[in-house]
Amino acid sequence: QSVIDHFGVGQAATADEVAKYFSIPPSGQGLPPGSGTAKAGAEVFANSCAACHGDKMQGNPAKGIGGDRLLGGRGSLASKTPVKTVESYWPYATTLFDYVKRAMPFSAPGSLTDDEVYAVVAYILSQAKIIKPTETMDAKTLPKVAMPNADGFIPDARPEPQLYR
Amino acid sequence: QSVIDHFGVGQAATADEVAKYFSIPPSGQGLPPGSGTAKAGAEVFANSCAACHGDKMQGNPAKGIGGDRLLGGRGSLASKTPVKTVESYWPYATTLFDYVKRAMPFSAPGSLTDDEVYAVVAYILSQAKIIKPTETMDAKTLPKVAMPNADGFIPDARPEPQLYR
Amino acid sequence: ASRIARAETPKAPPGAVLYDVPADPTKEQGRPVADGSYGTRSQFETEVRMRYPTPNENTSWSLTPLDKSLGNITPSGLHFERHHGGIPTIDPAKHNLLIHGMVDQPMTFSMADIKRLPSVTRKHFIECSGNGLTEWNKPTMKTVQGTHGLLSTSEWTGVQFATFARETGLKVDAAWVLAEGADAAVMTRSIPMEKMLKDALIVYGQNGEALRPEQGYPLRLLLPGYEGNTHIKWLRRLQVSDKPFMTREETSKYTDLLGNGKARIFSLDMDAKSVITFPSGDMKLPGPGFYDITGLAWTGRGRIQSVDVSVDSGKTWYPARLESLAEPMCTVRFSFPWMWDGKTAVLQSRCTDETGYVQPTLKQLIAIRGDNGPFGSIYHLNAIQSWAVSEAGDVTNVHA
Amino acid sequence: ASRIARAETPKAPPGAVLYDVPADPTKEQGRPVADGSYGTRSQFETEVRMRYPTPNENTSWSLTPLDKSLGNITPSGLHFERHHGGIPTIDPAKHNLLIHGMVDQPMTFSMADIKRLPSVTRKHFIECSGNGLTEWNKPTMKTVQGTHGLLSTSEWTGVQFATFARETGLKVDAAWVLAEGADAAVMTRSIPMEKMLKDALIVYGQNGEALRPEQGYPLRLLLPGYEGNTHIKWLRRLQVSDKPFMTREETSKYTDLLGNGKARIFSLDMDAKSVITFPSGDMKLPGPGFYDITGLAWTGRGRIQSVDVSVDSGKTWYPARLESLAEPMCTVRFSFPWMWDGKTAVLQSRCTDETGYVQPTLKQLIAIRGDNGPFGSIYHLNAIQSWAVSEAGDVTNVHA
Ligand code: HEC
Ligand code: HEC
Ligand SMILES: [Ca+2]
Ligand SMILES: [Ca+2]
Ligand SMILES: [Ca+2]
Ligand SMILES: [Ca+2]
Ligand SMILES: [Ca+2]
Ligand SMILES: [Ca+2]
Ligand SMILES: [Co+2]
Ligand SMILES: [Co+2]
Repeated sequence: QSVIDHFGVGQAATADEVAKYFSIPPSGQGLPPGSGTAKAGAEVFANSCAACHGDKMQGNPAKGIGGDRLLGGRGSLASKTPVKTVESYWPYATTLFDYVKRAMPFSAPGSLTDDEVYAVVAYILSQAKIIKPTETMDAKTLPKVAMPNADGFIPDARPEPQLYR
Repeated sequence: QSVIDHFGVGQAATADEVAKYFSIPPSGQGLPPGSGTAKAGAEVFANSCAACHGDKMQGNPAKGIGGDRLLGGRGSLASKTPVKTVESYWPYATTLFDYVKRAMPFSAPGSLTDDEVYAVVAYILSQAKIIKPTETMDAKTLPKVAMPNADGFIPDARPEPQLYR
Repeated sequence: ASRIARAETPKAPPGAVLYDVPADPTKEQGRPVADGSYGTRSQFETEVRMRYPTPNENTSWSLTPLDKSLGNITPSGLHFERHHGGIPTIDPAKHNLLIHGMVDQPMTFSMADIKRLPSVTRKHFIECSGNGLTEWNKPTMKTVQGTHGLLSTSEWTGVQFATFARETGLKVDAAWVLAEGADAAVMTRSIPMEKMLKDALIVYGQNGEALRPEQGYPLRLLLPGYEGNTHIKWLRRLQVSDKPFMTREETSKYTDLLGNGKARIFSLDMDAKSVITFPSGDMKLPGPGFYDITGLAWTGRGRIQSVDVSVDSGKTWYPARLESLAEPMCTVRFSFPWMWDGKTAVLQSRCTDETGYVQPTLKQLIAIRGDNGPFGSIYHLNAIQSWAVSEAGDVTNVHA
Repeated sequence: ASRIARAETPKAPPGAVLYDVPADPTKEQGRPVADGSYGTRSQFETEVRMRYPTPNENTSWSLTPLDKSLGNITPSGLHFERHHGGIPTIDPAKHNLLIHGMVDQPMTFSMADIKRLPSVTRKHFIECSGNGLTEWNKPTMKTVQGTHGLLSTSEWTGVQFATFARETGLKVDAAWVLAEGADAAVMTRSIPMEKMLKDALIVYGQNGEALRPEQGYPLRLLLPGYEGNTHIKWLRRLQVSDKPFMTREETSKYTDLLGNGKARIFSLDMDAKSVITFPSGDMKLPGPGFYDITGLAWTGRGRIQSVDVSVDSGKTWYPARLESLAEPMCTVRFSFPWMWDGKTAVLQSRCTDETGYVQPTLKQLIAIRGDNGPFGSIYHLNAIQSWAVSEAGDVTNVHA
């Protein structure tokens, strides 16, 4: 492997090392085992999320908190005051799993079990009326969730041709 | 005066303002009134200089001091261990006046009267056997002092032609 | 308890140390040369970064005092910040970069490994794509620090991504790279492989020394001309892939919701932009006379070609001087000599980059993207900035 | 008295602040974004300026840690120092520049006045002409900080002397300018008018902010390519004259006493010079393999044209890569890929500037100037530097 070892620095990474990390694309590749339902998720949310995002996921702009609103805003995107939430704006449910697992709860990021993440994701999606309250979220079902704004994104049209000299 | 006032910033400086400063070239232009002799200078030196430059002007390399040697070294300049002092190296006596008045005594720069500066300069030059112990140093006599190494300086010959590719 | 009034102890500004000020500094010795020192700025210099008052201080930003900026480089201590989980403290001896995914050989590089690789040094700006987000509807921030302070320029030192790619090999379908930070946000962004191979740098140096903690110590991604959020700080991992990952930061945030309800995704390049930093908002001109108008121009798409200045609200434009040869994806300082007659004036700058793109007016931007800023269109506000000068010499932020 | 042993409190390195290091920075919030901050370097970075142990700390110098240098710019906190009367603390509100002598109108400029004039920003090195003075007879200092650390590079911002000259006018015979500092040494040097009108700057900015106190806050003279002592710090006065003043610093000091007993006076330009900063003295190479040799090259006479590197003590030379377009009177970083076979080696760099001048060997210098260094020939040692690498990987300063 003369190309790889050209400079001779760095170590081959083992599968174990790589397995410590995750990032979940829309295909769901890399979603961990485990599952959760809205019911279980309601409890996770109440315990670990509601303080910052509000008990109705309405957000909490209080000093020291500043948790985003997670629900509502459907149909507002083309208005002058669009409301962008998980419900109204996010194109992929996999992003919700990935983000909650990596960065939430804000005060103790990465502290939830995979079951808890599946559960709270199920709860948010069900409160958003994107899935039924009874659906189980796991590595198979999550990538199939159809988000309301899935078709809302378009490629960057910049540089805008009108703006050339 | 459209050229001077082009940007319109800055103030015309008065003669009084300018008179606060000095820098004495070999012509002696700007030397202040006053005078001094080696005799008076011996006392100035003992009181204000000897602690750092040594009672025989031999220098004092002690920690916290580091005063230069001021005497000796004549004839050493072309050797492998040249000794550069006021006596052996300095081309102009006016420089001695200018420097002592601006920067010495190191611990209280600018604290000497012009008479004291003339006097200590006279003392150093007389100890260096450059002037007679009886000569008075003032704005007229100082620029005429012939320093031993007055002809010792040549223009910069760099860049040295040997060193081109 | 003692009730004796005490004079308030004077405090040195951040980054400075307080020393006595002698009546005449030529008459007494100054401070000695210290052994083992790392210098500080003068106690008379007071400009600082200003935090934008987000509710949560750990996901917040601070702005560079561009009104006080000189030349081109931003002092590292005043580089703008945007953190989503605070500033982590990372021991470089324990920090590694993992490169895996669609590569021939997944590899880990220690900081020592990375520093053994051939390095390059390049001067680039970083601009947050949210720079100016408060200015969509009406002039909001008072100073240029507030309107444009999410912009800083540094000399960056590090290793080209291409060098790492040669070490690990790339699979034929490799088209995107996910970069991940080691902060509490475990920040992730997907970057097109084309960009990564063109000019992406994995940097450990900033302005001649190690990266500052706020800029990602010990390692960050540097993507010349890309929006700031993509320059992943505290970089620990690069995952090569055939598709983007659609992370929260590249879907929920950093997309541009247009008036029609559709949002532009992967709007990565920062468009050409310029701003006058002197005179600028909240300053006061002492009176009619000469003023050297000066500011910065930059573009994410190459080099700045030219800058024009108007003192009459865009009715007439004159070319400004460029202070130095414009470097790619780097700020360049411009200046314009102005003899103020004491009447009201509106000062503007407008740049053109080497692609021929001309910095737009806010009206032009809104005509294209819609009138929903800053709720929909938050990012990429690169409109011409206007500063009004009153007859009294007061300079204010206006939409003109 | 208490005799209880106390654990030593860990101390942050100069320029850093100590923070707790979390076991996993992704699992807890980092430091919040502060309002009103001026950042500090990482607590894991330790390089500092080293004072040369002169007896008197007020007339002394400190050297830049070039072994740790990255890229081109020197962090302002690590810029080398040379003071003859300590570092004065000067209130800029009370500081003026007086220009008088052979001018049409003597004038005083406040700092505010000076900042209103058109400014320029240019990147230049400053090198003390005493840089390397310990190295004439035998290798003396262990590290490149010791042998070459009186060299630093900054982006300087200020006003061209020519701008002031236009304001004050110059008499026809004006041929020299005396510059005077406001420190305890009231430092003075005479500068040829030709240089002053060509590219002299009166600078108040360094690397994007105000000059640092050690570099002359609030004002210094910047003479691109001239020996460091002439760049008068704490500048307060410029006196225009027809002849030089023959000050102590330009006669007793900063003249070059040749072997024949004659001394060159006004030897102002710094000649072309280069040095390998990695690997350099006192480092240890962990073992055979790839090393990216890197260093800096500079010349006071224009731009660096090329740099060559030798790993066999000058028997064979190969061209090095130049990191960036060489700027006039500015350092440029070079690099050279080296696959070390584990045998002894001697590393050298040699630069050529755009005038065709080639950096000499110490032998060549001594042949011209004589064998009296450092007693006679103290200054302007720009010879090729050699670093020996032992089989064990130890790098040492040698004369080769
Ligand atoms: C201590 C406060 C706090 C807690 C507890 C918390 N969050 Fe958050 N959350 C935040 C903040 C602050 C942000 C914005 C982060 C940023 O700026 O990057 C956020 C962002 C989010 C977002 C992204 C919103 C968007 O539109 O981009 C989601 C989704 C989310 N949180 C879900 C959760 C869930 C689920 C939990 C519990 C498991 C949780 N949060 C617990 C404060 C909190
Ligand atoms: C507290 C110590 C101290 C005292 C007192 C002092 N000096 Fe000095 N002197 C020094 C030091 C240190 C230097 C070197 C300064 C520098 O490095 O620029 C020096 C330099 C000089 C030089 C220049 C020597 C050369 O070869 O360049 C002269 C001349 C001199 N002193 C004369 C005097 C006289 C005359 C007095 C008394 C009126 C005096 N000094 C008092 C410490 C002192
Ligand atoms: Ca290897
Ligand atoms: Ca005037
Ligand atoms: Ca300042
Ligand atoms: Ca609007
Ligand atoms: Ca370091
Ligand atoms: Ca010798
Ligand atoms: Co964007
Ligand atoms: Co010289």
